[in-house]
Order: sequence, then structure tokens, then C-alpha cells
Amino acid sequence: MHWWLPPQGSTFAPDIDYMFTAILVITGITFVGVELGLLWFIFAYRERPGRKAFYTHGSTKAEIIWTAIPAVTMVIMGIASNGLWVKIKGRNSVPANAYPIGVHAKQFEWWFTYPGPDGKLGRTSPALVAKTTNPTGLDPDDPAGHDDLVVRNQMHVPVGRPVVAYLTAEDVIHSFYVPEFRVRQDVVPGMEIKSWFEATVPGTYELGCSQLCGLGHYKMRAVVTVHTQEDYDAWMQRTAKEKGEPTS
Amino acid sequence: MTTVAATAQAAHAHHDDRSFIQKYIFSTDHKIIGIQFLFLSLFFLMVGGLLAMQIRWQLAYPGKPMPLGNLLPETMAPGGVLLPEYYLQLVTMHGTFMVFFAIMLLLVGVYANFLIPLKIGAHDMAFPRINMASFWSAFASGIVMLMSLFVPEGSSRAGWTMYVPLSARHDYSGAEFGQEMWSISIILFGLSSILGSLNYITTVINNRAAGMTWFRMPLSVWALFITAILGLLAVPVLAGAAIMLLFEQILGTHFFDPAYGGQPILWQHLFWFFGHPEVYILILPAMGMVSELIANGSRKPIFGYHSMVFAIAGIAFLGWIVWGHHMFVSGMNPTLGSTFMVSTLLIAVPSAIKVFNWMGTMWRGNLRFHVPMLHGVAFVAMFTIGGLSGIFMAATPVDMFIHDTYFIVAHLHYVLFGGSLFAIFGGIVFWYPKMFGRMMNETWGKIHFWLTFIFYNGTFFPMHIIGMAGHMRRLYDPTIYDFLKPMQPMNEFISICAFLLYGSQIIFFVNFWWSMFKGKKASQNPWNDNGLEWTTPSPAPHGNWDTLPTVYRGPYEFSAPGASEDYLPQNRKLPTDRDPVLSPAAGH
Amino acid sequence: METAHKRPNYILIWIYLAVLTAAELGLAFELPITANLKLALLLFLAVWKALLVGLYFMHLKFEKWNLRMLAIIPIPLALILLFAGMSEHIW
Amino acid sequence: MSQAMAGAMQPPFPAERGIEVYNKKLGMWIFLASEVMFFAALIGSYVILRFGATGAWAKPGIVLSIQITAFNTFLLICSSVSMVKAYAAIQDGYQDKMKFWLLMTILGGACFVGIQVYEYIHLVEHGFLPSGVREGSHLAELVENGTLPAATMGLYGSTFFTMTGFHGFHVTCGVISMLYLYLFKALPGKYSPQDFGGIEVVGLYWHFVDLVWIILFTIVYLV
Repeated sequence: MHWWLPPQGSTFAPDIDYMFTAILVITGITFVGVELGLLWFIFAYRERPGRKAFYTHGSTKAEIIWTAIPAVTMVIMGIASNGLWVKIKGRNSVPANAYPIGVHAKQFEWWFTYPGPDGKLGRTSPALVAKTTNPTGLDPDDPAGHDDLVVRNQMHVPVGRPVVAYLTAEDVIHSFYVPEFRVRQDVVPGMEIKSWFEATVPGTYELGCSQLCGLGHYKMRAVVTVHTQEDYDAWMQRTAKEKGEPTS
Repeated sequence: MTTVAATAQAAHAHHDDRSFIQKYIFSTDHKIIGIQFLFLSLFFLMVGGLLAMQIRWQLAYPGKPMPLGNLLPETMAPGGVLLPEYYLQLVTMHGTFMVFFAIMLLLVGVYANFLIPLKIGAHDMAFPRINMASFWSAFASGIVMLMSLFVPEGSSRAGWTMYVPLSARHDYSGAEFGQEMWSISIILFGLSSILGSLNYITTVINNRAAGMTWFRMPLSVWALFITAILGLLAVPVLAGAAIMLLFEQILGTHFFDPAYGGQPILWQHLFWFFGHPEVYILILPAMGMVSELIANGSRKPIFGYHSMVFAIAGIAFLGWIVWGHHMFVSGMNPTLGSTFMVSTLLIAVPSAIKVFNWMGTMWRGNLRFHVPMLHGVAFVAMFTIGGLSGIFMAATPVDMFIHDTYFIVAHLHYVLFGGSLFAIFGGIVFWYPKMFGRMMNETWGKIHFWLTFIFYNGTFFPMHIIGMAGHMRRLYDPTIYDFLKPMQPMNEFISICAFLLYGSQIIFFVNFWWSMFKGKKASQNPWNDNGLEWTTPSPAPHGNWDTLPTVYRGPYEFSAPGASEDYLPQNRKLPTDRDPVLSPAAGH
Repeated sequence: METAHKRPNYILIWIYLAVLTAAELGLAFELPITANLKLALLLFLAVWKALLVGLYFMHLKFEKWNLRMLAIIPIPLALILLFAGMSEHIW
Repeated sequence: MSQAMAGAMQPPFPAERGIEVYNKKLGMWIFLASEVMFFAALIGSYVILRFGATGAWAKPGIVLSIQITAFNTFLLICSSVSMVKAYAAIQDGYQDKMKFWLLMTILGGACFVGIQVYEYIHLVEHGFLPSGVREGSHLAELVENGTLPAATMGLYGSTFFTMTGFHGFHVTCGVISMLYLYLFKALPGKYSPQDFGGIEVVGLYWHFVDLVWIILFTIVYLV
């Protein structure tokens, strides 16, 4: 039984957890204050014979205080979160040296495309998708795609290196979610969305679909393996050999 | 016109010669329509809860035959084991029933209808026949939605948010008729809601009694008025979107079909542009009612009446520019994400004002813990949790992690159950004498309250914890994931609490029906309250008053110095009060 | 019954509307102006016509401020929805 | 507030409280506010979809006939004027004039609906459907030879039929309610300079429908 957030597995995790904890502390103090206050009032001002309530319509001073304090807190929180948000999802947030992996979601499986030796993903097009021969719709006319490796339900990423996932969906909206990485991004048909992260701890994790996508939503699961760079290269070579020419 | 109608209604109050059907079925009396809405929405509350119980069974004991499950047809649960397609129908219909047909009808249908004319001192709504049409289209809409569970392939399976393309195509979701019936039902519901809203707004603006100025209106009327504005402007957007979804299904249009240049995100924008004001439609009336309950229970004027009104208006205004916080990870423009984050965080400010003002109302009061007051205080305590957990989601980076997990489920139930439903229960007990002329049983009311309060927290608080651990929503079988397996004991605990919670509601329903016939006869003003509704007999007669009351003060003059009792009705004329000036054309 | 304001000349408004419609039709042809200018002109004419109908036929010009407010409130909301939806395509 | 100002543009009904606008008229304005949001959803979707479309949009005048619709627009404008003339007539107490102008409005509205139905039939015959262009139709040929863009025709059909269809539905409702007023209120002489709420309220709805058409005509047919 987990009583806290999942283990931290990416560079985002410490920042997001810090943010979470900070909000938890602020809201926790408010929560305890309000609930204790309520209990105190319930006890101290319970009805007793002969008592009469204190007749007042309010206090402008008190109201200004409890308007201003939340307002200031919220503005600070907004500014703090926005910096992190821009770093994770902002328009130009993807680092230039990020390693590209194509992630193609369909009912109810994940297909991962690895760029091969040239380090580039081939062009894909929804029109070219064929169920068994070309599950991600790689374009045979694009030379960058000839060495691409297409693997089902297994994501392999190198540790300590920014990875950018090019998310595409074939049918309905899915959502790319690895709890340990604290990364979640909906995968929308008709759009190619970039989502990046940097894994920090080698190991095996689970990738789940977190947007209702149909009957098999609950089992739309993939395994994420974080390797050291050497292991990753070895895995890549082994898989390429097994697969032969992955496409066309 | 009005005066003629008024005289006619006044005459009715003495001599009611309407037939049974006119009186109770196709009635134009706002009180009867409110009670009709009450029965309808309580029915849907029960059905929605029953669906939730099945969801909870499946989550706690995935794949095990459900007790009584073999009563369900083979297409839903062969041998009592729920099918994935039925599970998705349960998830979808639980959300739809609860949001649209239970809570929204309870708050807006029941309380707006019943309370607005009684509280502002009017004989009836501005448009009684439109009011009746509003009820019957809601009824038709509810029937269509309910029937959709029983058509071939069952009801919609796309979640109550109906994200496209899943909801738009049969080969994606596997539901055809059920999906179309969802759209049709929502269009009918939209019609009902718009007709209701325009009625409430007109009534509040034009039909207030003499002396009932804007700032002498009870907070519940303020909240219902502003809610009606939200509904008036938000629901047509949903109706438009539902029409597009329906055409997508039956005419083969391409609004949301990316293969033809359509945009799935557009649906989310339209849906949440309606959906977020909808969230406030589901909580603002509850806030208004709780203000009444707490002021009455504390025997004290509401703390900061004006700022309460401005907070309601502020929440309603901000409600229009925050819908994007449902879409932070949807692939929406991230700059919009920043904008929506700031506006969302700002909503915490008026919400905080309200919570502190309720506490200020209780401060140095003379707290009388009748059942409505218990529910009111529970509302404040639970809404605080729901409001504070909302801050986690407003912060975009944190939302990226907890979005679509049980943390969200916990949050929304803390607002909608811990908030709205507690206020609704409190409100039913409070205005029950005015509806049926009898009191609900106090002891059983208290037992129901405590059981509900305990099991409710047992059900929903642990959801925060499994949500933090990453438990996703809408999973048919969470044990598929290795990292969710350790959470199964917690899921079981939640489910057991949920069953007990549902069981506790039986007490309320029995109390509700029993009291209707056997309850203690209610006096005219059993709670010693100030509102105008307590100046007419219980139950209120057709037409409410023979001569409309005149209002001399605000609604919360409890424990005023110099008054003989600890309350001072709005219409009681003290020697120092002057009559409101009414020129023939202008009457404020 | 006396109305407090001078009744507008409805026929004149009608002529206005007809002329503006004709102008719009003229803009529908191929013209030596950029597409954006054409769009702006067409929208300008449409809003002008809509305003004429709203202000004179629906008497908004002669109503009190609170009724005018009622008519105006939905417009910013509609624009917010429109621009948020459009902003999806410019980032 | 002076008596004259308060009575501005209102029938001298018994005074009602609030903003001194009688209930029916206030209710209609509130209803129109919700109608604005309804059309905002439909028109907004069209604008957003068209703005975000990857390909070009069909040029005006190829699929839809501008001439017929321009005439239809003119017809609707005329019916708006006749409605306001009916309103002015009853304000001044001219029963016959009011009946005449109301009838003209009904005729104008009915013609508008008729022409729209004709237009729809014509479009469907040529292969323009809510789902796009029908295979093997005249328009399919135009798509093939490049006169019409293939990529956006689906959206074009979807948005066109939804927007104009719902506008047409509103016009039809307007015609029906005016017919009701004409037969059961105007002909029996129930309106007077003291009581003409029905004419004013339905008139407001009618002008609103006209106003929506003005916008639709521009952005659907001309842009």
C-alpha cells in the first residue's frame, strides 16, 4: 500500500513533488485551521438556555484580511507553478538534444518507433496505417524511416538523456501516463503532440492509458524499461537483428 | 394583467376548483412543479447510486460474481460478473444521472421552483406554463436517458464527458442507439433547463414583493438567480455540442473527425465551456441554501451579506474563464494552460470568502443543532476539503500528474456529494414542512446524518490516497497494473464504506415517505426563520398569499437587539419601519 | 399611446440594409484586394447590418441600460469561446 | 425617473416591479441571450474548424448559389421591416394596417423557408451532403478537377447544413408563432394600442432570427 506519491523516476518528479508538497502544506494548514475552528465554534457556541447570539452583520476589516491572504497566496502559487509548467510543456520546452521516440496509440495497444542509427524518425501518415504490415503508418518513401524499429507495447528509454515522445493516435483519444515519471499527455487523433522527459533511475515501469478509450481501456498497458546507455544500445542492436528490416 | 392574475390566484387560494390532473400532474403551480422535480430527481439519485454500487463492487472484487448480479440480463452481467462494456455504461450513466438528473434537478429544478416565488413574495413564477413545460421536458429527457440502458448494445460508454471520437463512432465505442439517445436526451434536457432559467431570471427581476430590494433578497435567491444566468448561457452551448454529436452519429458529419479535418479538441472546448459553469450550477445554489441553514441554526445574521453576494457573482464570473483547467493535458495550447491556471487559482478567493463568512456567522452564535444545521456545518467542512483539493489540480504541473486519477474523483465527490448533497439533504429537511405540512423525524434525521457523514468520508477520503499513488479512473480491472495491485485492500475498504453509505440512505427515504403521512404536523414557522415563505401556512396554499407581503428588512435579522424573539420576519412592521414607496410605474 | 422618443424611419433603415447587402454582394466578386481586406470589409458590413437591426428594429437604442446589458452580456462570452478555440491553431 | 422615460417603448400594462419591462418582453430578451450562446456554439465551431483547417476552403459561389440566397436575405430583411411596421401600426391603433403587415411578414418568412428547402433539395441533388460530397455527383467531378478542395468539403457540408438548418428551424418556429398570433389574436382584434405584447415579443424574436441570418449569410455564403 502506497501512502504517498510513487517513486521518483524522472527529472520532473522532484519538482512536481515539491510543488505538490508545498500545496499540501498550504492547504493542510488551511484545512486544519478551518476544521478546528468549526469544532471550536460547535463546542463553544452551542445553544445554552438564556444565551443570546452576538448581533453583528460582519466586519469589513476581517473580510479584507481573508480576501487578501488567499489572493496573494494564489498569485504566488500561480507564478511558481507557471515556471515549472513552461519548463515541462511550454512551446519551446523540448531540449534540442532530446532523443526522439514515436509513440502511436490505438485501441488498445501502444506502438513505439525507435529512430535507429540515423537518430531520426521516419515520416508517418495515418493514411498508410495497415494493421499488421505497417502499424504506425511509416512512409516507405522517407529514407529516415528505413532503419526505424517498431515495437509493440514495450518502451525502452536510455537513462539520463532527454527523450521526446512524438504522440499520435489512430482512432480515439488515449493518454500517455507513466506515474514514476510524473508525465501525462493525452494522445489526440489528428495531432502530433510532443512530450518530453528525462528518466533518472534504470528499471521497469508501467505505462497506462489514462483516458477512457473504449472497452479495452483497462488493459491498454505497456512496459517501460529504463536502461543505461550501453544496455540501451545493446537492446537496440538485439531487437534490430531479431526484426530484420522493420518496415517495408 | 398582473393584478388581474393576482386577484384570480388569490381567489383560488380560498376556493381551489382545479381538477386532480390540473392540480398534481399538469400543474402550473410552482410548488407542485418543485415537488414533481423532487420526486424525479430523488429517483435518479437512487438509480445513480445503485449504478455506483455496481462500479464499487467491480473495483473491489474484479471478476467475482456480484450479489444479486444474476438478476441483470446476460448482456450486462452473465452469471453476476460485470462485463467491461456494462462497466463503462455504469461509469457513464452514473455521471450523467448524478450530474444532470440528480444534483442539477435537485438544486435548480426543486429549490429554484419551490423557493424563488415563496422567498421573494410572488404568487407564482412569471411564466407558469413555461415552468410546466420545463418539468415535462426534463421528465422526457430523463426517461430517454434511463431507457438507453435497455436498448440493444446498452447505453453510451464514453464517460459522462462524451469525449469524441470515442463517442462519435459506433466502431470505436460499440454503442449505437444508446449513444444517440444520450444526445437526444441532453438536447431535451437543455431545452428544459433554458426554459427553467429564463423563468427564474424573469421572476426574480420582475416579481419581487414590495420592499424586497436586491440587497434584501435571501442568499439562496441570489445564488439561484446567478445560477439561472449561468444555466441560461452555458446550457445552450452544450445543446449545440450535443446536436453536433448527434449529427455526427446519424448524418455522418465530420465536426470531430480528424480524417476530414475535424477537431476532437473542439468538443472538449465546447463541453467544458458549458461544463465549468455547470460545476458552479451544481454548487452555488447549495452555497445559498447553506447560508440560510447556518444563519438560522446560529441565530445570527449572516456574516458579511454583501461580500457573500459578491462572492457568488465573482465565482460565476470567473466560472466562464476557467474551463481550460479540465484540459491541461489534452493537447491544448500550453499558453492557454497558463491563463486558465491563473483564473482557476483566483476562484479560490471568493470560495475562501464564503467559507470564512460561514464561520464568521457561527462565531459567537447560539448554535442550535437541528438536522438542517448539521448538514449545513457538514457542508462547510466538506466543501473546504473539496475546495482545497481543487488547488492541486489548478496548479498545472501537479495536475499533469493527478489528472484522470482517483484524486480527481475524490475532489469532485467532495464538492458534489460532500458539498451539494449535504446541502440538499439539509434543505429537504428544512423546507419539508412548507412542502408537505409535516416535519421529518428529527431522531432518524440525525442518525441518517451521522451515518452518511462517516461512511461518506470513509468512501471518498481514501480516494485521495490511491489517486496520489497514481490510480487511474474508469478502469474495469485495476489489478491488471502491477503498481495498482497493492491498492486493492484500500479499494475494498472504499467499496465497503460505499455500500454502507448507500444503505444509510434508506433511512432517509423511509423517513421522507413515512413523515409525509405520519410526521408531526408543522406549524407555520417551525424553524423560527425570517424568510417570507414562513409567513404563509404549511403547506403553502395555491397562490401562496392572499395579499402579497411587504418587506421591511433583510432576511437574516436573528437576535436583533430590541426584538422580543431571537428572530424578526422580513415582513414584520416595526414602529420605526417606513412603507416602501411604490409609484405606479416604478416599484423598488 | 405616446412613445417618449421619436420613432425611427423604418423605411430608411430598410434602404440602408438593402444597400449594405448589395455592397456585400459586390465584394463577393473577384476583386483586386487581398483576401484579408475583403474579409474585414465583409465582416464590417455584416456587423453594421446586425447593429442596425438590433438598435432600430429591436429598439435597443431606445431601451434602458439594464435591458441593453442583458443583450450585451452573452457577446463577450461567445467571443471568449471563439478566441480560445482559435488559439489552438496559432501556437 | 420620469413617467415618460419609464413608459418608453412599452405598452402601458399594469406596472410590474423590477426593471419596468413587462414579463413577456423581459423573458424574450433573456431567451434571446441564450439563443446567442446557442448560435455561438454552432457558428463558433464553424469559425474554429475553418480557421484550423489544413487545406483551403471552397471558394464562395461554387457550391452555394449566391444569387438565390441574396434574394432570400433581402426577403428576410423585408419581412423584418414589415414586422416593425405592424408593430408601429398597432401602437398607433391601426388594426387593418397591423394585420396587413403581419400577413406580409408571415408570407416573407414562409417564402424564405420555401426557398431554403428548394436550395437544400438542389444541393443534395448536386451531391452536397452533411457528410461532404457524394460519390459520382456533379460536385464530385468538381472536386476531382481541382475546382473544389477535397480536404475540407466534409467540414463544409457539416457546418453549412447544421448552421443554416438550425436557422431555418428557427424561422419556421417564427412563422408558426406569427401565424398563431395572426389567426387567434390579430384577426379577432385582441390587440390594441394598450395591449400589443405578443406583436412586440414575437417581433423581437423575428428580428433576432433576421440578425443571425445577416451574420450567417456573410460568413457562410460570401467569405
